Amino acid sequence: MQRYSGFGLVKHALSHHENWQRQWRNPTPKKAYDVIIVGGGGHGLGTAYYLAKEFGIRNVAVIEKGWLGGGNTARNTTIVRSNYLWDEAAALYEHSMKRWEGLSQDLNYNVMFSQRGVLNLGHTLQDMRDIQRRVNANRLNGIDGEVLDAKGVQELVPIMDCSKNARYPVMGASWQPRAGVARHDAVAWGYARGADALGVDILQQTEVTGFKIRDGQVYGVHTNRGDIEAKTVGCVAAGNSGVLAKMAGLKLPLESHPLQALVSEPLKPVLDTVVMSNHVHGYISQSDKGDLVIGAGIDGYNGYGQRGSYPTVEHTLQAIVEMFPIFSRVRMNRQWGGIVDTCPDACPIISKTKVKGLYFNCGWGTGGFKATPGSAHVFAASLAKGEMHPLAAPFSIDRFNTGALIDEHGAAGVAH
Amino acid sequence: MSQPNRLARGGRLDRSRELSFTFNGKTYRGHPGDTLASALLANGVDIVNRSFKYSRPRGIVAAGAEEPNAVVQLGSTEAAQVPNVRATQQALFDGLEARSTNGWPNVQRDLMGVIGKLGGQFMPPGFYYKTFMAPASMWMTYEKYIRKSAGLGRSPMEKDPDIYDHFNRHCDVLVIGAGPAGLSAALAAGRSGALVILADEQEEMGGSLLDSRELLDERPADQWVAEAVEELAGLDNVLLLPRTTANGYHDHNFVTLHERRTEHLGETAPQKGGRRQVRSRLHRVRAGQVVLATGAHERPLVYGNNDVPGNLQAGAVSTYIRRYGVVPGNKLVLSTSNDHAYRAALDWAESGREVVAIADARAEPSGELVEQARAKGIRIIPGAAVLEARGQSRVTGARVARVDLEGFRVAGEAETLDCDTIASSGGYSPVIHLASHTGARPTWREDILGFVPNLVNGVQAAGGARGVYPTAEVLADGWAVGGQAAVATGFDAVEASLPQVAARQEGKPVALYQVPHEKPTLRGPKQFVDLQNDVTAAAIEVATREGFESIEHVKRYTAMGFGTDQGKLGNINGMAIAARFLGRSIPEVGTTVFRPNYTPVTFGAVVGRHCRELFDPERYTAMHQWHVEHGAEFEDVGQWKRPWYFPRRIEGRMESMREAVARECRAVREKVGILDASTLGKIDIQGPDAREFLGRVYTNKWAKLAPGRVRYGLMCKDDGMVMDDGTTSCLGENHFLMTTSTGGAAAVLEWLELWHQTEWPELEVYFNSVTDHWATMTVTGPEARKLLAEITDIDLDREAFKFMDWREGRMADVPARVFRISFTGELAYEINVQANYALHVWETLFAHGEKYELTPYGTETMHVLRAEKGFIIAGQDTDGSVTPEDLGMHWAIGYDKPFSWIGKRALTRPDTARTDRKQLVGLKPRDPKVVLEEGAQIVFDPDHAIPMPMKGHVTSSYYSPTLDSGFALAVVKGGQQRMGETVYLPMADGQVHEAEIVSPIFVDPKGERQNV
Amino acid sequence: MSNIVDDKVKTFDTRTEAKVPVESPLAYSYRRSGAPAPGKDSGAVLRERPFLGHLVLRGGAIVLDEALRSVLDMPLPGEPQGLVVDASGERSVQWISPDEWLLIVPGGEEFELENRLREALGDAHFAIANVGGGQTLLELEGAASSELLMKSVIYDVHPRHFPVGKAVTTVFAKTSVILRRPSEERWELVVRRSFADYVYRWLLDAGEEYAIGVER
Amino acid sequence: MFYIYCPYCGEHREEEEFHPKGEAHIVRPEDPESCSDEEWGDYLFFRNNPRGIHHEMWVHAVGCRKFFNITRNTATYEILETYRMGEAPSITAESRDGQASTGAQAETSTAQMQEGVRA
Repeated sequence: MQRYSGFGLVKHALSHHENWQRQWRNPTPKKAYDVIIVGGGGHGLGTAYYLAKEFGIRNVAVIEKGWLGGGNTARNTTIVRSNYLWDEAAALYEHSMKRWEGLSQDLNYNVMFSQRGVLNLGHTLQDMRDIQRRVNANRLNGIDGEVLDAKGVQELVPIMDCSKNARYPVMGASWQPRAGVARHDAVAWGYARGADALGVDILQQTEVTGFKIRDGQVYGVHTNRGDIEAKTVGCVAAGNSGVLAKMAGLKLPLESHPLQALVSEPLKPVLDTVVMSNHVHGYISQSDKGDLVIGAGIDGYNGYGQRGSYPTVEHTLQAIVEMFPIFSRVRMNRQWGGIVDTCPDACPIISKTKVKGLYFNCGWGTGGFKATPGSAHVFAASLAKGEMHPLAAPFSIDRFNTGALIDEHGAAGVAH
Repeated sequence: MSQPNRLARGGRLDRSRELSFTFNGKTYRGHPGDTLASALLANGVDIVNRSFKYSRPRGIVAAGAEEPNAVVQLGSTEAAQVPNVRATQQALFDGLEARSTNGWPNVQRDLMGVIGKLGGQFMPPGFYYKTFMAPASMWMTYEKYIRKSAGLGRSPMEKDPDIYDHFNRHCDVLVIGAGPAGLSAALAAGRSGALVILADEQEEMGGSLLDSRELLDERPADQWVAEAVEELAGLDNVLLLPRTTANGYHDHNFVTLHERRTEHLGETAPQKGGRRQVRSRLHRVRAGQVVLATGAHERPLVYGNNDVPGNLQAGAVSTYIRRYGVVPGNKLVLSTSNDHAYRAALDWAESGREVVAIADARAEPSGELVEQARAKGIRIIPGAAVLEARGQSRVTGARVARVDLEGFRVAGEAETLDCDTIASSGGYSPVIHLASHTGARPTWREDILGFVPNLVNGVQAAGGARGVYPTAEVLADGWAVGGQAAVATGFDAVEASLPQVAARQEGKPVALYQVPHEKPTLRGPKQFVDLQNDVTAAAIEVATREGFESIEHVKRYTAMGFGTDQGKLGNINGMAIAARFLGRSIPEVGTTVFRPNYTPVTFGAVVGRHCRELFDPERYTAMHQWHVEHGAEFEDVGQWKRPWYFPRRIEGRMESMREAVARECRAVREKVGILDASTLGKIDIQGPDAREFLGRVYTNKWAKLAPGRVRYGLMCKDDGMVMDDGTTSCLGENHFLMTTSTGGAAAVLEWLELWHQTEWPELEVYFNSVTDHWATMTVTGPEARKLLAEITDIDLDREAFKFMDWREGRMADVPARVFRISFTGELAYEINVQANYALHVWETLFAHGEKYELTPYGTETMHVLRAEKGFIIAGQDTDGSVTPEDLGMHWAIGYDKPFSWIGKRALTRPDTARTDRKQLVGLKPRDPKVVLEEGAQIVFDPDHAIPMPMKGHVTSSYYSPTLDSGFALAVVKGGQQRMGETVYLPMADGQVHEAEIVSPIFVDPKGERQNV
Repeated sequence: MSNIVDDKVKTFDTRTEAKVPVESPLAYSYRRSGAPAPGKDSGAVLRERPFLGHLVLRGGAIVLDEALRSVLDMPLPGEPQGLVVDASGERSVQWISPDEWLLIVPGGEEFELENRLREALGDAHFAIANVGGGQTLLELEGAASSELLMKSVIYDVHPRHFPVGKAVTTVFAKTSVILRRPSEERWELVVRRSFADYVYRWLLDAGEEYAIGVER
Repeated sequence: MFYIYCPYCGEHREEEEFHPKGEAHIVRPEDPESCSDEEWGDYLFFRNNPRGIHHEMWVHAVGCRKFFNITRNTATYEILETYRMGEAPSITAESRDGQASTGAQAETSTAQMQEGVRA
């Protein structure tokens, strides 16, 4: 792998950039691999990377029906945080946060993880109770965070309307300074480059059309480029997980919903942290390019169309202008949608299935991007050992039958 | 001041009036009818901006929505600032102030440009990803500097003085675009009687006909436009919306139209007749049929230094000359791949300025326009193209050479032509943006070298939007499509009547996107593909070398198409270039998918009137005025404004909340208080199966509740988790009145309907919301009976009107239903009267209440009093993970009811049946002065290292004036078996509070006080 | 005043004949936001018709139709979205859902009417709920009324789609209203009491362009 | 944004008047007590989540307040039919070519499909 550095850049400039290598190969599928990962988004590529790098399993294929990183990895609003309420979720997201903190160096690919902090606003007494509960839990779990009052919020974000005249005045917020944003595409590309360099085959434009299962054990997949065998198959396909599960004769407690986001035209820097509000219902940050990156909740119906309904966009911008009246004359450039696979308890499924060797990592709903390194790592560990990583174990699919749900609707309230 | 490039005649301008405006602080003049762009060109302003990445000087290249460079900041005051206005779409008004969005210290002498020039080589695509990584701790510092160079314009820092609104419209046929196709379609549909909306983004309707050289019915095209517009304006069934952009096409023919109503008049909306006008209006249109008559955008050619000011679109040159009377230079070189662009040279020559040459990429140019150029003696260089522009801040020359298109190489010696303007045209791309907003992928058509839309039911494209270009054909196509749309919505087609247009013979265009150069792309001069984002052909080559092979990857890696112009000029060229590098065809590389918006839309317009005081409804009770007048502080509960507490002025200052609440609590425990409880949900339930239904949706039993009696009920979802609670009264054998929590009212009613409509339709029962019909006032405290006795005819005797009874009678001469239920633990009556009388009853109570020190109290006191009694608030003490058993409410669980009520089955699942679940308990802080923090986490071992095992948390916590101590409700693992044990609450400030687990009932555990 | 038709259902006259102050849902709004007087140039005029009798009828169409004809000499509207107004223009009944109708009568008539309907309906499965205290009727007139409505409701108010005799429940800004067209000139909005101030402020704000006036 | 034919109101209404309520035809088990934990969990949480033809329940919340079902393509968002509670869909994934089964619904759905041209 060609190492990237400032010095390297100068060298390449002098040779007119004619010597840049491919960041990943475009290999022909082999007949068989040790492990197949279905889904070439951040989580899937990350899983392959960690399998190769930390667990010594390099004979791995990542099968992607489109282009790598072209799904939700490319469509989210890039927020990274770990201030979840329940121990199980907090541990998983904090595991991820710790990996984010060295990811650029680990991958030799700058994912631009910007720890500019995230505010979750409270507008009602119950909001504030929930915020206190969550921040107290975070603190005792070793996760950074504090509760701010309205004045503290105003100091952090002077351009926000924190007055009492607002319809739902800001009463305070939780503040996680280590949280922030990252460059979404770079995460997929960085993992792809890293995995490829370690020998992983990334098979783009390859669609899984079925699973090869015998006596309750998976031994490969059918694809539009022929059959590929492996005794361990991990599916990390976000919104398409339900479709894959059906191919394996499985049913999942998932619904795939549209999640919309939008950006303004690029502006000079005006907002240097991430602001989220469950109650007024919107969230916003400003990218390094200057766009205000904005989102809110999912659309209530199932949809694979990578678009949602217009009123959702209206409500989202109403919330943003309510919080930031100065943005009224700013203009919305582009909107788009992703497909998020949501679980009844707003927590993921990282689980074995009834089919031996077939694993699913899905149901991340609106929170998947931030979990990418942690999810990928615990999933890789689970696939490598055939036994669920302790941080993944509580997210077994069995919880929907035993009742041991991990209800994170509070912490996940606004989609992001 | 002179306008050096303004022609003496021509253009659709009001030359009788002059408008004054400033650009970068300098004053210029223009005319009504100008855009800011045409006025800048008229005044000879070459550099309008600096580019995003390389800080190169940039000028105006286009005349419409596709303009990538002339993006300016508008506004003379802070509040009126508008970032990123496209000068080509901004009508000039008197006093307009505009500035470049980039350039320091100014756009003429930009210091960043030096860096761009030197450093440009070090900024290949993706360079961010490849550097700034060491040391890790420095990224936040690097980022600060990177961010500084971000953005185009800037946000205003003051509130918007303008207002916006929405119109919900429905029509049979929506025609988007009022060029030849759109006007024709609107006429066909309009004459048939269909309801038609015709929307056009420009200041004037007419589109390409406004600068056409052609004759319609042997008259200038704009005369036909004027007549068509006049006829349409006279039809009652047609609505014309000029200055209106269709910015988004959504499912099932829902289209958003953004109408700019005042942006041509001033930077803020002027008043009209003393009343405010909206700055812009968003029409939310549901159309039976949509006709996309959006035309086509000209593609520029990609050649060296094609970004130097003076490089323009060929079509834009014609538009500026013919529509605005501006000729943007003196000596023109035209580089084209098609006939149509010859218009630019002809118009230029007819303006009396020099056409140096036309470099035509075709070996043998032919066609009427070509002949006209030849006739004028214009030099045509066949088989050639402009390889490279010369000049820094303005074009000074063009290097032209023969090119081998097949071999992608320069085939002859280049000659440098002296000129100050290069116009280019690489063909036309149908404007298919709207059609692809719902995900429909367009199809590449090799014959027209463009993508045409794939359309869903109910949408049709006409004219240029589907690759039909000759004017006569466009008019006919528009008519046919407009007529079909009317027929599809139930109207009869009318006979066609179209103007005569002479057919014109045109030569076939060739495919040319990137122009070859003597040097390889990576070593030659910069050839810009996306001007706004500084994406070059070389960048696309580097991206493909690095393995970014799909157009989506190329776009993301290079940022192509992510500007405010969304790649209207560059995307197809970019795809063609990527295809060439990859050795594939354009459709193999991918299709181009556009997202809303077509052009950016002001947040304010999307928000409309839903902001400020109208952001969200505020719901008021019938006593709201009284609360306001008596100084209540309000709490938001759902959309309701509820009195939170009523602070009084004492000793010349306002009470604190704690003081006010303590006073209110004491009043209830010692005298009498009154609460406005109108916000509780109330559902009237009638029918012979009402009782059976209640038994199924509540956890507890309802079989034996007699008329005249009231019972508390607990409701679960089928996962066994508590959803809501409230009291339900038996009014008659088949008649019940259910109350719900304030926030749960709508959800509970829908819940009941859900089960009735979907699972148990055979049960004869009806539910009706009567929440707003009744106003509810809770009179509670030891003196409550005495107070009420003064104004009611109801027998209040404790035997005649027992706890958990309800009675009807009069209160202050008003018919009332009174419920003897208590949420405070004190003697309490909930009085319900028709809301229109509520203020009278409330005030009568106060008139009589003085001697009992009747005290109004709010939600905070209500919470303290109920918590002292261990009564839960659903949503505060429960969070969707709490079962009735967890709450210790065994008494409210009818395990032996015959029907397996909602929630029952789930209670025996392995996890819900655990005995160490978090259970509701009381907490008594060891230090009575401590009021525990709500949300504080509970641990058993305060010395445990982090992460500490958390065993529960505080759900409700208050200071109790009755106990003179803090107290709390909490959920604790296995708490019901841990009475008397000590738990610890480690706080953020380092303190660790100690508390004892106690019963959640702190006051009057035997319940004697409410029974007096 | 209380009249138990049978022991199964309890009806209750919530109105008093006593001379006590009574406040319509808009009373607070007038004090808070004022009420601009209609002028010559007013394109829209708003008027509250407070204190009317509002009854929700639930049950099967056939039996309710029969009962209504016998008691009030009015038919139930036969079609969804139907609105029937009696000859006096004082009484109306509209379709709300397949088993729900809204009956609006002059204030004070509703209790007796409810009892008579109950008698006429006998053993049929039905329900009647008095909701008069919980909602109010707003009238809107003037040339700009339909434009004002287009700014406010999502339903198509074009006369081709919304002829006289139609009534719908629909979204009004961020709440809901019942929108009715009893005559060519007039629109009616049935508004929930607790949302009335919001609707009022919305109409004043959206109607400013048309110099909206309020008749009191 | 969808334009939904309410089978009770008999006309198309804007999506904003409706709320989606998840998969249609989820029936509460007749005898919950005899269900295994797995069966109960399936009833509570496990859903079909197809890409393509899907039957889902909606409520005309700001309207007639009736629940009803929609057959919709979750990929194209095309609404193929709406039908009342208690009725069976005439278009299913199996009959996805749009050929309505011979159920009682066939006629109404054709009418609705025609109306769907406007939608």
